[in-house]
Amino acid sequence: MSDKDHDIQRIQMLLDIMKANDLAELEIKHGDDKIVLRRQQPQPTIYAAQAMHPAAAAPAASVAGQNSAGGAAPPVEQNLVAITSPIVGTFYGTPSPDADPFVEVGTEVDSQTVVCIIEAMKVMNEIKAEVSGAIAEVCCTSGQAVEYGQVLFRVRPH
Amino acid sequence: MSDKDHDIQRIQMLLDIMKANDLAELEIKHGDDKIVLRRQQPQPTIYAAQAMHPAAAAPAASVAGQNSAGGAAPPVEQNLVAITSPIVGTFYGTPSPDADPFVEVGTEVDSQTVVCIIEAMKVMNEIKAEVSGAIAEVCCTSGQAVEYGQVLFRVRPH
Amino acid sequence: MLSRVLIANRGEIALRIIRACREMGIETVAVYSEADRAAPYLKLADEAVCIGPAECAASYLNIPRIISAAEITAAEAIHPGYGFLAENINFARICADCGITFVGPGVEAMRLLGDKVAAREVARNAKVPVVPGSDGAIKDEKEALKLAEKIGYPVIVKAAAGGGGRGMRVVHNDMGLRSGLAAAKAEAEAAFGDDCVYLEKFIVEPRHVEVQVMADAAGNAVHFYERDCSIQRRHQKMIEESPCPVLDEPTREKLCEAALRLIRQSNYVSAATVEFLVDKDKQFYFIEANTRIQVEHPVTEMVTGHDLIKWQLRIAGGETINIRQEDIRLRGVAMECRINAEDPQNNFSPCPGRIDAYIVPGGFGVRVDAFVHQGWTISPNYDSMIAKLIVHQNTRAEVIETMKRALREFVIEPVKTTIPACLEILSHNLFVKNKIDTGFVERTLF
Amino acid sequence: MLSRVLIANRGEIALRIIRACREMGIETVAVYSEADRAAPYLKLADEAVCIGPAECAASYLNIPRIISAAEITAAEAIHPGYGFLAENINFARICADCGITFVGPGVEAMRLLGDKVAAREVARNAKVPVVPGSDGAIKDEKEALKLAEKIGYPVIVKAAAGGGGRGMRVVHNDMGLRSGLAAAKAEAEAAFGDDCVYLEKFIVEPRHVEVQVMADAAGNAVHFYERDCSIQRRHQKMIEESPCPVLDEPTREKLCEAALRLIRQSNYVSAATVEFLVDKDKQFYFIEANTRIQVEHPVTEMVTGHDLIKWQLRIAGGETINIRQEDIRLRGVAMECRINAEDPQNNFSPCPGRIDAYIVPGGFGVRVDAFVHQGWTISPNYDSMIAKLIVHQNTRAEVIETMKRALREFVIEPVKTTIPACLEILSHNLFVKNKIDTGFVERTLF
Repeated sequence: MSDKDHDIQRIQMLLDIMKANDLAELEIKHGDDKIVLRRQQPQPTIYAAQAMHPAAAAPAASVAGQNSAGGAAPPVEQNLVAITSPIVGTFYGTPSPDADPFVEVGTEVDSQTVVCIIEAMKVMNEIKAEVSGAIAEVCCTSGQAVEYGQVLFRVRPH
Repeated sequence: MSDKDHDIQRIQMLLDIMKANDLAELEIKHGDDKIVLRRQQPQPTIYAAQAMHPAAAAPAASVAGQNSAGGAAPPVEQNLVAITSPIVGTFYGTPSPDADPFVEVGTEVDSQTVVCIIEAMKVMNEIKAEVSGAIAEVCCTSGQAVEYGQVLFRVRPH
Repeated sequence: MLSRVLIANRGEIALRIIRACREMGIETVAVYSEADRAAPYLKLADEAVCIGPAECAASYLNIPRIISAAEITAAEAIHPGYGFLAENINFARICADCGITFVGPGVEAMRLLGDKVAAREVARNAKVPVVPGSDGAIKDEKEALKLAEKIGYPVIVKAAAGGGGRGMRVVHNDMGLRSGLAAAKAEAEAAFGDDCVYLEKFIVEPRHVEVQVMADAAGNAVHFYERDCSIQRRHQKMIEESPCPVLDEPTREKLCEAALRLIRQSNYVSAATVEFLVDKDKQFYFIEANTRIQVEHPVTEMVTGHDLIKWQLRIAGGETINIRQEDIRLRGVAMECRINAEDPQNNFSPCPGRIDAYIVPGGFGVRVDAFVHQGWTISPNYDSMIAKLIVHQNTRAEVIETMKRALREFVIEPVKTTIPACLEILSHNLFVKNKIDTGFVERTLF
Repeated sequence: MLSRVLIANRGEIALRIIRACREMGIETVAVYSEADRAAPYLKLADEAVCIGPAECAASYLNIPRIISAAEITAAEAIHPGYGFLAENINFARICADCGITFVGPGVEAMRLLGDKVAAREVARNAKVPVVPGSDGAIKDEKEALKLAEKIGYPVIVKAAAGGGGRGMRVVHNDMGLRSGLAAAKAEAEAAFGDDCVYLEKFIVEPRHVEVQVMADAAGNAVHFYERDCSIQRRHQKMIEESPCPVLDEPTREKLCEAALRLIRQSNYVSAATVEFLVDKDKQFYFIEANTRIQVEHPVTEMVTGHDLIKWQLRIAGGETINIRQEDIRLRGVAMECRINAEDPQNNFSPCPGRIDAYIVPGGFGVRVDAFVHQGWTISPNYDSMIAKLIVHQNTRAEVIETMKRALREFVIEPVKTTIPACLEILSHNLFVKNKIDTGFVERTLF
């Protein structure tokens, strides 16, 4: 393999490293040998009117509190999959008030595992995981109101 | 295959890598050998609200017509210097109705040369070139209304 | 008084209701679909609940989700706005079953007036004139001729199973009726497999005039005069005004009294609109009632000085109407133009998209009810109305001039809007001279 | 009627005048400085002329350039708006000399009312009460005591050469006057090298109430009732309302009649405002007259239904006032908040800059007079007013609620504005209870 072909292989490897590590620039120099790689920077966020907030107005409290899809979320582990609420209602983590929870952190679930109940209009709706993995986070507490799309659990998939 | 053909092949491969990986720049150096590749950055489109036009509204006719500083100007030779109107009034290119014009295309002017008169409130104001060079364009005709900042002449400076 | 109201709607009417609630000190719960997540009016509500994805069936039309949202936020009442679930009897019934106050009429009154045949029956009982006709299938030519003689030509022969103009013909004399009847029957048989036809008086070039009414649970009812909504295109209202510029005072009084009789007859509570056709002789005929607040309600608010949404909320909270009919007066003239994201040059097809430039008109006599802003993206999921531009002036001539200057000020780019179409109508000689009817726009302009 | 008017102003009042002209079919010429080149309202004028750079002295205050602009565009008249050249007698005179109609009073009336001493003389001749006082230097203690007895305590001793509070003291009895007079004279001598002082009745916690008047060349004059402008900070009005909520009907009538007498006495033509102080006993005292349209004129427009700019233009075009005083009626209550780019948390210092987010309030009862938009940059060269938010409702309590909800809807970012300050005032117990005077804001809030 020529030196130059080798370069291409090497660059490909370096690129993988850059991507995996979100590098913007990479420079390698061996004596006279030198490789500089610079990745496209994400575009600056230009003012998005959609995102603006009427500062003078009392902000609407999201029913879902800080776990709301719209609210500011705490930093979460990457690669987790969220189980979100398909309806609006009240979250229950246990099948009955005194029972054990459907799932806890660490519980292994598959797509058919019932993870909670959401009550809407007096109807108890069983919510299934729809993903396989281990429960990494329980985001709601029993009796809490949840809105459509709200994150209920996070799952570390297999 | 020649070295140069090989280079082209190599550059093509490098370009593909750059494109596929959103690289902005790539530089390879082997002793005296060096390849630098830099990709054109797309410019972010920043929305300029200032520039918008009430389409539904009848556009205000600029008093100065199409030679207005605000209006669309025909493409002009680069490096010309504009003599603009320091006041609002009526342009006269000649000292009296039957006289020859103060200047014409090609006339050599210096900073003290009177190039026209602008009448404002019955007062005839002599306008000086304030630049040395040759008149390249006469932008107004006698009797024409001119606004502040409007281009009266263009001068090819020495 | 109500303490907490959920608004089961979106866009300008959601904002309109939030405004009224805020001014009354009533807390609000807004619901929204994912498409409306960034709507600024959500910030003005006390709570906001996401109820589903952009599709209406899974959000704004989804009764369980809306009821659930009311339950989890402890909302005492639901204001349905207009459109969506506003005239859905099932929704009103479920609200009642769940102990939630529906800001609107009771289920029974809604059923009575929501059904065209039942409403016609209510009108007759209340001695409100309806379009005269056979009220059922015509047996034979003899019966048809007799009826036509009674109600007067022209008459229209309609297929009972019909729609969209098929099996429909207007006839002007006995001879025409004889041939028209046969032809209509044949056409109806061919088109619908049913040759039943009925007969109705054909109102020539009518105006669409509707009376705004408000009634409380104690049986009080007042009207807020009428709106003229004759400027329509394919049954979509484009421009509305109040008062109707062709009514004289005695006719206006008779019309408004008729509307009140009909509302009282149906034990109605809340806001209603009673729609009439008015012919060239100023005869009016009841056509239908709308059991909700309407898009064009602001023109009535401007000429009467009464906030109709606040009246709805007060009545839903159990208050009685504490003003007398004679306290409600007409002041000047008001007009509304609907600004839709539609392209008048392309058959008014919707033009969703991002609004890059947006400047609203203002100044003397101008009211704007909108909810968009520069940077907002008009979703293709919902109706195309961007804004309602309402003008109030002392005279109709002044209204037209103020409306024209306000429309010319209105910057909405780059989406196409109905602004040029409204300007064309307002500048039309026949509109200015007030020689219009419900067919004017389609016959003359678009 | 005027056919073509040049507007010698900028910003919201330029747009306000363009709007009135468009509705009347009058052509408009806008003038602008280089800083205002991108202003959208320029597109609404029939012509627009650049008259100079951003600095006022070289553009909006430059008489030759404005007159020249009128000449080259063949404008028949000039409307000066408020501020800039609106009360410049020299400008009015030059307009007259050049055969251009000045939309405002004649030079002589402007001179009479523009000068405080002359205006006081006019008022006395018209039997309009002025603040009682010595009308010149006090000779000695004896004269001072005699005068104080006549006009009643408290009185204020002022240095004739004074200003800014120096050499000024309020005294409440003879003893206080004796010592105060001596001290004031000494202070005046020390500060200004002139120990002349004069004496005036001190109006305790007065309200600032002004009457809107309009007069034509034929000698007709009508008033449009009064505005209360007591909400001020450092003599800058912040919130104005009409009618004045403390006046009873007889006092209102006496006040408005007094203003009309003063205007008639000076052979005035066009719009004028006659300013009074009103004390706790509802006694009123003329202070000065403004010979122009005022910033706060919209509150009067809302409660009377009359477009005052159109009246100015009609009168300037030679029309006579064709309405009677009894045709002008007060309807409900109107209030205006001035939205300035100022930081209330930083001593109201101006905050020019780019507006990145801008959403104006709307809906029932809301009028906005503004000229900015999302993307506009507020120039440091001009005054900091961004918008006037005007609310019209049936009662003062409703006005306050609607104004609060409209202020909370108003999005102007990131520049700091007076919106929070206005909200604080509107929410203050004393404001709501209407227990305010011209010192309220500074004493209680800012």
